[in-house]
Amino acid sequence: MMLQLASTFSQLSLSQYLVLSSLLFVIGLVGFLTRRNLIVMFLCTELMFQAAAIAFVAFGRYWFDFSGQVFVIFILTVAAAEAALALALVVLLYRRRSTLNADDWMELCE
Amino acid sequence: MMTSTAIRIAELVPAVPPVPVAEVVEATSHWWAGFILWFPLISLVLCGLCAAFRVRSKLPAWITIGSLACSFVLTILLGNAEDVPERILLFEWISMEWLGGSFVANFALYIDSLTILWMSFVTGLGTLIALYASEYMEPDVGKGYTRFFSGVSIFLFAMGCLVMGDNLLMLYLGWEGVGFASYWLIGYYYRRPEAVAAAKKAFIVNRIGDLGLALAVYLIWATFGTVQYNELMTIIQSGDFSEVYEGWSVKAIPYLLMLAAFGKSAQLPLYVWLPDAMEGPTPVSALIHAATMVTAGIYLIARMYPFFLLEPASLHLVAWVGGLTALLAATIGMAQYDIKRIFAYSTVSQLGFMFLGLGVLTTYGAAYHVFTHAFFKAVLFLTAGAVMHGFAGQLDLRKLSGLRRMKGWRIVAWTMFVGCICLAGFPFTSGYFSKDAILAEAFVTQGPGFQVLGWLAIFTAFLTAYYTFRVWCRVCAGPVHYEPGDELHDDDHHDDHHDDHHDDHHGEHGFHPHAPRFAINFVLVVISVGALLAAVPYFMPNEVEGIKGGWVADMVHGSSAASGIPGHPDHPGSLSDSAHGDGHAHHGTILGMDPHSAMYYISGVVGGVGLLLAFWLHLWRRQDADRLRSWLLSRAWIRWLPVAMENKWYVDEVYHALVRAPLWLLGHVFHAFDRYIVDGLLVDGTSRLPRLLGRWFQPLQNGLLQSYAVTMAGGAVLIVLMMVLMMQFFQGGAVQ
Amino acid sequence: MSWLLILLPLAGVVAVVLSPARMAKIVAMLTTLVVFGVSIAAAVGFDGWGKGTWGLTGSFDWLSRYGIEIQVGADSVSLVLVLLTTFLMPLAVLGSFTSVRERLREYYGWLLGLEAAMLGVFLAKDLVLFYVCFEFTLVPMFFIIAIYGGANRAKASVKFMIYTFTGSLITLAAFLWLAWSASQAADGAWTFSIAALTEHAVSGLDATQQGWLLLALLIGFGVKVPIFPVHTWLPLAHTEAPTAGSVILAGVLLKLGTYGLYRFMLPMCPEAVVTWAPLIAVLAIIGILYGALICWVQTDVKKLVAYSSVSHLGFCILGLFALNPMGLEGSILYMVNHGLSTGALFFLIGMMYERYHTRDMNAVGGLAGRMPIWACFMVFFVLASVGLPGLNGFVSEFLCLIAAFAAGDMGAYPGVLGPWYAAIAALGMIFAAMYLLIMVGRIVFGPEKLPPGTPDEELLPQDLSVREITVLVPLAVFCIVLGVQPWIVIDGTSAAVADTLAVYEPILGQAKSAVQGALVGGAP
Amino acid sequence: MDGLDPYIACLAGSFALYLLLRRGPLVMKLVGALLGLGTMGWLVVICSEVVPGEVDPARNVLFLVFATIAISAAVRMITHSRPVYAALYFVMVVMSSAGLFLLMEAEFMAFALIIVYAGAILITYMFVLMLAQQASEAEQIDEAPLYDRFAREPGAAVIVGLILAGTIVTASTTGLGQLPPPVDAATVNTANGALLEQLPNQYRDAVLAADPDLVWPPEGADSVPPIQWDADGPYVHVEGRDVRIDEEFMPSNTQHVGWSLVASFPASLEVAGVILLLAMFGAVVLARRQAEHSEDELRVDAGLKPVHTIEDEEGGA
Repeated sequence: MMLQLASTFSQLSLSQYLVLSSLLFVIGLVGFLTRRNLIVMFLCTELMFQAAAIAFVAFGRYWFDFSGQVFVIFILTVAAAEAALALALVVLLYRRRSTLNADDWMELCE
Repeated sequence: MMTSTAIRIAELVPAVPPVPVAEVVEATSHWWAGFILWFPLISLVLCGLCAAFRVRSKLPAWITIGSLACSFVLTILLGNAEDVPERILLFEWISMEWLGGSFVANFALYIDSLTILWMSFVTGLGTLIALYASEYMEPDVGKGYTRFFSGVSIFLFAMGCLVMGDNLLMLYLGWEGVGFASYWLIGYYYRRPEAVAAAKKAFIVNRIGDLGLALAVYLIWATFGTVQYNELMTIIQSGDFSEVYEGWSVKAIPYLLMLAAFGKSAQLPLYVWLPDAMEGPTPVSALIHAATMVTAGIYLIARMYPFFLLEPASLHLVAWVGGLTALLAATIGMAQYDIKRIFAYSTVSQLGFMFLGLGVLTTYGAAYHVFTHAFFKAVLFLTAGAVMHGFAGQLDLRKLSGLRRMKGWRIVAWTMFVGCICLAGFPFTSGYFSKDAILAEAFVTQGPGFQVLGWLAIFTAFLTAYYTFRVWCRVCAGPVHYEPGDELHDDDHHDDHHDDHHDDHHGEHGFHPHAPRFAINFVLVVISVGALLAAVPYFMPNEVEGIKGGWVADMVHGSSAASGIPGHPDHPGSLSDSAHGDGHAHHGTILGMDPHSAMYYISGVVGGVGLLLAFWLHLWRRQDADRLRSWLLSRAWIRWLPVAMENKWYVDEVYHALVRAPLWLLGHVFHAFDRYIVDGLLVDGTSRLPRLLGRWFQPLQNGLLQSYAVTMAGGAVLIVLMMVLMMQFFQGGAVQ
Repeated sequence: MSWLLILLPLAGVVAVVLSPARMAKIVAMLTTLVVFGVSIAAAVGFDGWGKGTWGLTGSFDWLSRYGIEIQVGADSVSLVLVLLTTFLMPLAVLGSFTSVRERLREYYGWLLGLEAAMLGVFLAKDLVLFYVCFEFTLVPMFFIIAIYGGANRAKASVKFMIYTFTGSLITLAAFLWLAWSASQAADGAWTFSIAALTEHAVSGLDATQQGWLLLALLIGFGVKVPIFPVHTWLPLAHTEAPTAGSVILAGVLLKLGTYGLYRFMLPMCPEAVVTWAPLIAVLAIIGILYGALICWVQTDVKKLVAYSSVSHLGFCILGLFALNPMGLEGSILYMVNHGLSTGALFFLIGMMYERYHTRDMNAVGGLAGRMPIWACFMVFFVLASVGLPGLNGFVSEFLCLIAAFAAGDMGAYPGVLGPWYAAIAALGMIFAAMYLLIMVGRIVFGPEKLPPGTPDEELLPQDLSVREITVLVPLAVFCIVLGVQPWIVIDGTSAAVADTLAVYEPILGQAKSAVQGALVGGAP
Repeated sequence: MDGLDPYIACLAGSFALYLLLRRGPLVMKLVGALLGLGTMGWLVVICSEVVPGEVDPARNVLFLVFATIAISAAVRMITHSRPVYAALYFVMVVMSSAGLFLLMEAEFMAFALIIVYAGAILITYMFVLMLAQQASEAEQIDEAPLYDRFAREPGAAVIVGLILAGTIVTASTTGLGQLPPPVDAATVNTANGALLEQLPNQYRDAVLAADPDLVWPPEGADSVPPIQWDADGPYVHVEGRDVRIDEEFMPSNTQHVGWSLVASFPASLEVAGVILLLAMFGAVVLARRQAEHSEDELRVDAGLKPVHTIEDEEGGA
């Protein structure tokens, strides 16, 4: 018998979650590459984090290994830290140019 | 002293065990000889301290005079010591040994009679001239005074190393050292561009000679495996060297040494620096550029005489270069107006005589002429200096006259007279005997065209007498008349307020020449007496049998130059190949007489005629000189002669066009080449290749954040794809 | 002790970075002095003087799987260069007290880091440490030039970096190939020890392989030296670097190249060296004359001295490839002497620049009256550089030339050069006198000329301060000491040099002693 | 043809995404949306065809619902022209993934996600968005800025995404055959028991709840007796008899996570704390410097004298 787990978690379930995760990740990536708004770009990275988190949890569930969830905690940490710093930088940039358009920052060109 | 030096030294060397030579022949009884060198060095250090503490008195002069006097006394003491030659090790300098060879060049002294002869007049005249300079340089007290005397100290130290050194490297040290001292002192009035240029020229031209010396040292070491005199002479004696470098090195050595000697002693083609060197203070001209340093070339050849005897053709060249230089310089000297320059050209000319002497196989004659010349030329320069000092830098002989009759100037006038008759070779003066020793030998020794050379030399002697007395008659005799000069050595005075005695001869109303005071007069008298007495050694009996020429000949005989003394058993007698080895069998004659006795008459007459010509043209009927000059200038066929003479035969210009300008141009060409070809084309061109490559990818670097992101993500994704595909292909069994 | 020498400057970097900005120079000064003291102690305690042995060794495993064991140690030659480095560093720090005014901590930090790297190069006994330090010297120097340099510093620093880096990458390739080849020979056992690789290179490589090795080493080290066609980074870098940077660049960094040639090329590929030495010597001679003639037409004093390095180091190379004891000794002495005299010249030019803000000979001149002490030092070091006997430059130049002269089929030494090489190179002596005296004649002597815009009379710059004199006096003292007592270096390194040359004996044969055998007393 | 199915599905999905992203008529977007939904369905089919295993139908329905919401919200997030809406859609993604976490019995993470992500981080984003959009939205109140309305180079991005999606989807469907099978009950039980042994209080409560008379922990024993399993469930052999333990005392999911966090990753936990602290410092420093600067700029703009005078700077330079 299986205690504490309401249902089984087969390879099929895992693959479903993984496909979902990869789709979310790809959507996040495409969003990052296509949106010009700096903040939305960061949101897209958060989306990619989210996708990774789902994959982590799914694998953790598959193997009954809670490191997966622990890593999600770390993902949350990094996401929070990133949000704090990145948003501060965005604010900084916005003050200079009054725009959130990533294409307006071309000084790295040569 | 019947045996040659080399053999004597060989006896001192034990056959076994083979220990480094420096430790073998080491004399300790005269350890104090090193102080002949150390005293000038101490003086240099003390002068430096004076400069550091800003001493505003004549202290540096007295320090220098004192230490030079000590050196002189030590030299005399050393000369009286019996057991010369000897070697005294001071400290190790460059000393290397390895399997199969060694290079030893220590800071050691080699004392023989030639050394003593040279050092005695170097230190003696050095002391006296320093005393003279203590007054002469008076206006510069507190400014350049210490600089001047430290320069003198450096010079004496370097000259000591040159003369007393035990090996060629030591000689080289002194050689360059005197060159530097000369540079330092010529450029003493560093505010004047001419002085700086002259100093630079002197150093660089001398460097060309130094190159010869350096190459000679390399070659000597490579050939003989040593640079120490005693070992070299031993090897030459043994004759065991002919195979190295297929024999050509032994033939090449004398020519390289000659180049060095010609540079230092201002001979063709390297004499050009000496006249310009007169930009320095006059005591410097007297000490360095007349009496001592410029004779270093003579010393070098005398010291290395055995090398020259191995290649007789080199001595022909020495003789001819010396003779031609003498003539050329005399012709230029005739046409100059600046007293110091006239004396400078006469120095070049007299040095030419000395080389002639070396070339015609009389080291004795050359050395004797060096000795006498040191005195009388020093007197001449010092009197010129006194005049310059008193007349605010006036040196143009057309603007000075009748010094003899002016109060306070009599000593100057008559000491200059003494110098002039010696230089002119007037009978029974010192210059007469020393010059005759050379001239006669030119007729005695057989060599290519030596007869002609002899006659040329006699003609030069006539010119010498003429231009010497031209100066004296113009400056010292005749009616009193003078114009002040532009005060050469006081360039930096205008910003000084305390120089009160100086202001009065700058005054607009009336110029008062200020006559020399005690120190200058004293030194002038002492040296001119010395110049007269320099004839005395000629009459001293010879200690060595079979040679003539008195004390100086004895001194030369005790050294490696001994085989250049007529009458010495090793003297080749003749340099022409046919007569080689036959001794005096082909003794030349002049007008059917023995050359030596004939020369007394010829030379006396020539000197007298030249003197009379000078008196006629420049004292009794000065207008005739002007008339002669305008006559010469108005005749097209002869006009080039005086013009060329006055312009020093355009030698400087020729050098400029042939050497300096091409090199300068080459420098610019190289610079452009470096900048545009090496750096521009090759280096930057190479670096442009990656840049071109980069241009293909440049559109990616558009500065747009997201296009970088696309690239990056695309790259990463491709890598992932590749990995997955590889896993599928290589571990295909696991995939359904 | 070696570790201490390398780590102390690094500790100094930390200390400098942590200290307040105004204390940075003091901390840096103390650090460099302590390092100098330690190096003196190391030299005193070193027992390899006059012997070919290594001392001050130490090691730790890094990547033992690939035989990468960091080994340090010094033989007499490297210790001499260590001493030169540690001696110049305090002076460089002291010399930049007033010339560098901003980003002090960074500046002194880079200087100390540079010192650590340079000492690492000289103290390395294995290729990895050597190469890492060799490359790491570029980084601090790059920043020193790029941040504190002159007007054209950006170009200069980039060129310096890329040029030397490219060269040494080729050397790295050669090193790796050599290590690989050694591991093949030893059945897969890797080692990077210099001694082991040298042994392998001599015994395990044929002449062609040695030739390729030589070429790769020549490119890397030749750029650093620099040898003639690859020298163009040097004038630019020297000119644009700040004073202390130029001093270190000329004093030590160039010596990394010659040291590399001595340490690697000579012992590793003897057969190839014998084949190619004439060519390298020709390049050196071209460098001597070409550099000298270019110096002649310079108007920028600093550039002139920079080009003079090209010229001077030609003598050094010539001495190395004479392949005999005198040449090698002369070359080692030359490394030291060039560091002293050219370093001092850069200091002096820096001092002038600090006062008049120009280095143009046409704009400034006749400073002797205004700055007599400076003028004295200038003349002194110019003479040392020209090679006046009695000062240091002469001995080394002389030994290099005479060694090249005597090395040849007919000469006293077996060798591949000969009289003509030395005779033509010796022309460089004349040219050196020409360009340096022209420089002295214009900026030191002659009528006084100040650059336009120089402030009023009262504000005019003064003569050297006590601090500046303190910088110059030790250099001058060592110039004299090495001029009259060169045996300090010669005797100390003679055995090491003999060891280095031992591999050449089978190829070239022994020194001819025919003439020397006839020496006085029947000699050895 | 089987191996290529996932790729083709991804191609279709990518095309759908492209249609949604590009500027075009509404119809095409509708087509895209439908195509996308279809693709999702196809992918589910592919999964069930290719991957072995059973799924609980009820849970599967819930999964499909949450997954559809998540993906739709995500797509809407990257296509919506108003950043605020995008953020709100992201909240929706977070919510639905929390639901998915619940389906995977990761209750703690589900709620942590809602609290931290939706509650904290997203709110920060909203703040910044409002701060930043203020000025521009005052001018064009109902028009988003141009750069928000159009995707840039959707083609390239979608191609990149296509390759990635194809790769990962293929790997996560066909590639799972290489994985070991899922955990069996015994392993889970052992893990649960092992954790319970580490929790003394809970263990005691569990034992005493079954048999209040027992002396616990047993006297004279160095360690607590291990939990054993038989067909009826866990029991402990103590004082010569078996004591059954109620399953409600078995460690919960949250306890597992907590234990894992502090027992297996203590250092990482510390580092995470430091990262957060530094991020806070960083944000403060960045914001502070900017505030000073802008204050001066504002003053200069307003014609006032700046606090940090320009003369200072000139004097310094």
